[in-house]
Amino acid sequence: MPDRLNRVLVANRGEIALRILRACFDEGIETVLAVSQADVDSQAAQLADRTVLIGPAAAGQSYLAIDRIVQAALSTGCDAVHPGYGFLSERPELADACAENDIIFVGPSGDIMRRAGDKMTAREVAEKAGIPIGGRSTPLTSRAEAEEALAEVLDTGGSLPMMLKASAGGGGRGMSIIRDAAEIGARFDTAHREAEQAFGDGRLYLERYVAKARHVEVQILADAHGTVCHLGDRDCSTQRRHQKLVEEGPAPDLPTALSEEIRSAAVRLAEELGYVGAGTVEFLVDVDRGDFVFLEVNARVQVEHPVSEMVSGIDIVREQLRVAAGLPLSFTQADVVLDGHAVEIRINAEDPERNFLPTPGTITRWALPQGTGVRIDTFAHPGAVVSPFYDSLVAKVICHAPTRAEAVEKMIKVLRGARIEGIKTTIPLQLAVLETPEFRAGPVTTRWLEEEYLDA
Amino acid sequence: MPDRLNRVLVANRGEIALRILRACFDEGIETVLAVSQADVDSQAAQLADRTVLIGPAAAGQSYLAIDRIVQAALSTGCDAVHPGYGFLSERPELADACAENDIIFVGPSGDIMRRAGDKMTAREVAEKAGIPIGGRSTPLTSRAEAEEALAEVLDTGGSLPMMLKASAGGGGRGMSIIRDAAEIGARFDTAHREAEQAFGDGRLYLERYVAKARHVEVQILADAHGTVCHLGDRDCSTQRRHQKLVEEGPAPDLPTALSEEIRSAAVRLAEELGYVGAGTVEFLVDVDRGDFVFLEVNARVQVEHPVSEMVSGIDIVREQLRVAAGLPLSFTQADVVLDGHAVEIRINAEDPERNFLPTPGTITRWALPQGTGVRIDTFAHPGAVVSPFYDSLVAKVICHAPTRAEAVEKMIKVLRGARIEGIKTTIPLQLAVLETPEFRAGPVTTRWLEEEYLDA
Amino acid sequence: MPLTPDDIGRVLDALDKSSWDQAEIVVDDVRIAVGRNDLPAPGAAGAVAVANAPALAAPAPAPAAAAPAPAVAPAAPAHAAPAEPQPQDTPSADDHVLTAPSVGVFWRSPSPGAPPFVEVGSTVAVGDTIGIVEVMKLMNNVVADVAGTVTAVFPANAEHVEFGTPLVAIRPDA
Amino acid sequence: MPLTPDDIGRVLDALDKSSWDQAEIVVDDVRIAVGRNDLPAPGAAGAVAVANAPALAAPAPAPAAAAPAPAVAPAAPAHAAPAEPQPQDTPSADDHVLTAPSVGVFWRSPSPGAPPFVEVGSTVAVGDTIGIVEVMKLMNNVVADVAGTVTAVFPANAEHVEFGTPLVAIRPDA
Repeated sequence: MPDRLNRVLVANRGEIALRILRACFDEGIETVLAVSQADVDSQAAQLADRTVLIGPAAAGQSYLAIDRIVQAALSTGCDAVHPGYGFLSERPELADACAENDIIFVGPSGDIMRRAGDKMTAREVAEKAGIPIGGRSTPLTSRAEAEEALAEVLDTGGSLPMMLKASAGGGGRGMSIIRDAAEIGARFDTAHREAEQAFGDGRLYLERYVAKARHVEVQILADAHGTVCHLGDRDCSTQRRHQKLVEEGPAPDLPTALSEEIRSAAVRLAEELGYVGAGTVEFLVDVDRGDFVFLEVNARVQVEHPVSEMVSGIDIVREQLRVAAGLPLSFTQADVVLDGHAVEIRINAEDPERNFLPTPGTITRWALPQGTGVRIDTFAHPGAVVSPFYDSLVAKVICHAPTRAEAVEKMIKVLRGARIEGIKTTIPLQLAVLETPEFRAGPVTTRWLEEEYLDA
Repeated sequence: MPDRLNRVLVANRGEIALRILRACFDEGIETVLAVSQADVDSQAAQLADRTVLIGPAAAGQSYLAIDRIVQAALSTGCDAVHPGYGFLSERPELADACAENDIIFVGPSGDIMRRAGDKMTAREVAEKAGIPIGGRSTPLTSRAEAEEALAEVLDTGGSLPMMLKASAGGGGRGMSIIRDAAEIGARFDTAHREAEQAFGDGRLYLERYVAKARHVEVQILADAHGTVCHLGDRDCSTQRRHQKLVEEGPAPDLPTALSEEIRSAAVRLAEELGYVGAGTVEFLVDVDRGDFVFLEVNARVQVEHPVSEMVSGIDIVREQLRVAAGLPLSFTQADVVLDGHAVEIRINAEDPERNFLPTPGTITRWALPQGTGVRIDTFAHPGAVVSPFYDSLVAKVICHAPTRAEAVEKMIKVLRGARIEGIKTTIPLQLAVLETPEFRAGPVTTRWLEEEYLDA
Repeated sequence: MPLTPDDIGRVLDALDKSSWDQAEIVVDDVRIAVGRNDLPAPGAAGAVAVANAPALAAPAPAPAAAAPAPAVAPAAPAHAAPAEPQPQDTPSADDHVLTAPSVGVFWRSPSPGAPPFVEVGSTVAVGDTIGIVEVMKLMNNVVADVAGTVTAVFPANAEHVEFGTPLVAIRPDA
Repeated sequence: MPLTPDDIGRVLDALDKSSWDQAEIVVDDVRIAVGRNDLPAPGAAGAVAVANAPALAAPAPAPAAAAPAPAVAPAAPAHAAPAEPQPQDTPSADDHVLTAPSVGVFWRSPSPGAPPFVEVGSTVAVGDTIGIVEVMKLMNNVVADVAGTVTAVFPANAEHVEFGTPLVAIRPDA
């Protein structure tokens, strides 16, 4: 492996393409940007050392076409491909195709990606690393089986409340929460009958019931020499349909012991996977129980990576490029000092008043306040086009301050001062969310936004 | 005096208006922007909390109209006015008018400004503070007077070479360099005759001859409690017609003792003046003699202030606002640690190939590389208009790195990667200058650009 | 190489004699757009500055403000609400509008307590003072540049105005 | 070079004497917009697109690319120079141009050493293969969608092409 990359193909677009170009600028690496017909004149296209037009606007024939990406890298003499996030970033086939053509893939190998990306395999690895995975039982067909299964859960460290759920369906039919072990028999019978009537299949399974969940994730960086470091955790519980609306770090009000356990679990998992590169390990934190279970691994740089960059001072994309060249991480775990608090919001070109309908178009006005600790990652400017062909992320605003309250306050000031016209954005919703007493008191749970705030 | 400002009138435009808005954002101060008709839709107009249209585009009826500026502040309930640089920033009359109307002027008082701004007064104050002012002699009418004058210079710490110059004219007629004290008589006679013939006035004066001069200036911040701190020095020797093309700090290759003397001279002068606010003390460094003389005081924030911000980590405009509110500086001299080296270039809308003709117009393309330690202060974006009514400064690029060589290298990369269309800019010249062996070896003298580089 | 005014005059003459009902000419920074016979002139380009064409009272909507108060004021200006709305003789688009020559304070009368210079319905001759815009104790008389009848007085007495704020509307004598 | 007030006066005089009902003049930062006979002055500023005035066929410059090679490549591409320039039958603007369906490598013949699919002067029918664009060992035949005579083959054999790179020009049969 070389000890530095000479020329990187950036196989992405929008703000993350600019972010990668920036890291390449810092590392002194030449850049080639793979562009679709829609992006030939983007800011990133202007800033890359050169561009290759790989296909039409449709992503299937451009940013999602593995052969075209690899061909573009070969045609332009690139020694590496950075996939960004989304698109092909977690497709092991791209990592494989790069390897076959002696191109460095900036990310884990195809094999590691397969192990990390497959939920079942990742859970097995996590279990092996001693990380709780909050498993569900096998389908239960009788009261006796159910009683036995619950007893086993409680014997092996599980705790109430647990939940019975219908194997065949959802929507609350055949569902029952067990708060007292003595209830299991009666609850099984009722739910079993309900499931039989509703779905013609009375089988149920037992699963941990989490009334109040938080989405907490840990930023990992690992090099090819076996070193794995974390940059602390992030909380992304403010979600709508699994889309993150507000991200922040470190995860607020997490008991120190729990936070340390989660971070060390993430590092152990990455070590167990033989992980190389930047990645995120996602956990569900059970607020009532005060514990956590493993959810999944994201084997890529994430949209919200700047949150961890702001609090750690470490440039995650530069580290990705170093690691891809075979270099060790530029820091050790002891060097990682988390300073203050950072909040990120995604400005999406969507209309929150019309069910988050995407609003592509030309941005006619774009002005955002500048300030210390205010970072804006974006391709937007007055006159910039939000293409209908791709996702609706226009900008990320990250605010960093000594405390969570100050960071949130700063974000509110930035969003209030934003002057954007030509597209509708999610800012009004984000502003309203940031200003709720619930969010300010924080942390909220994953159901808060949809079930309490938006429903109310 | 209040201990904070509530609402500031920003009496400027372009990049410095945005810079001041940024500092007000950080300090939590409301902003009102005074705009001319030409600027009603500028980026700064969009980001200010509100705007006041003070007059037509012509600066004489807008940004240079003291009464309109003060009226605008009164009309909108501002408790302070920030003048930026240029325009009215060094007009004591504005400071006076603000004082008369109980508005805080963000800058020194009219009286201090008069003392600092008048060259003669400033030199007297400097002399009192023991700072060399490199004075010229009174007009000399005879050989005997000339011999006496030279003897006095040499007795009072002056040194050769000295220069005889015609009192009545310039252009080399009647000028003579004295490198040996014994020559003074003969040289006087020749020059005296020449001056008499050329100007009908044979009087000459004696002045220190500086073959190799550097423009070195010291950034000062002073509060109303008598504390004066400096943020190190800057070198702005790369000039064309007294316009600075490249600025950098700390001044490179200045002997430590000399640098310390210059910085302490600047602080002493500010103390002697009773200076309050941000200011710059300019010196001419005589490379051959290894000493310096005082030139002048700039009683405002300067275009090149970011150079000192980057190396000191201190936000000069925020400190201006603090000091204006009567607060002490947020740091002491001991806190000022100069880290690395910073270089600034000004992107002007001028055509270097057509004698720096201004090229106002609409910017059709604007993309500049981003990177760590790269700061860009600008109002520009694709579609932005460079107005023919005002100066041609479009953007400042500041590059910060551990060493001068790295900072220069970074700047070259940024300028090479800049994609600007619609206006001509000074970038090609700046790039060429940065790439010369002379500049890279640095430091150059004030005559280098015009007499050696551009003439060659 | 921008067109000179003479060039533009010649272009306009040529267009005038032509049979076009709509035209647009762009030469570098110069753009000429005209229309007639009920056809509008083609829409405009990217210029930001808008010239004040007082004689023609072009309702040229500046990006910010076609409204009486030309301030671009994201935050509501404290003084925007006229204290005493004037009776209006429904000024029409053809009326001539005098605007403030400067930021300042609008005075309707020469001194406190004195009758106002003009009211709605007053007739004015060219050169008549219609009000004062005070800038830091400097009194700027605003004078009528057409003769006619006042159809509106926009700001209240002592109201803060900005450059270009409409002051009075005058229906010119026929 | 902004207009002076005198210049503006002359322009306005010219307009005044003209028969135009609406007009707009923009010179650098100066914009003059007028209207009469119930027609408003042309709207102002802000818009980026320039209206296409078909009557005068204003050459509205498209922001991006009408040109054949749509790649934006600030640095000179290493492979841009065709190794073996083809004799060209001076293709005209009316000729039909087939472009690359993908980034890839252009092959003029089905296999090394074999004669090229087409040369300048070849006649082609609809569906005839004119070349191959290889993407990672996947061979994409490029076929003629008009019948006619080949007037140009743009890339050299084995040259790297991008999506949209012109491959051959065909003069359609009359």
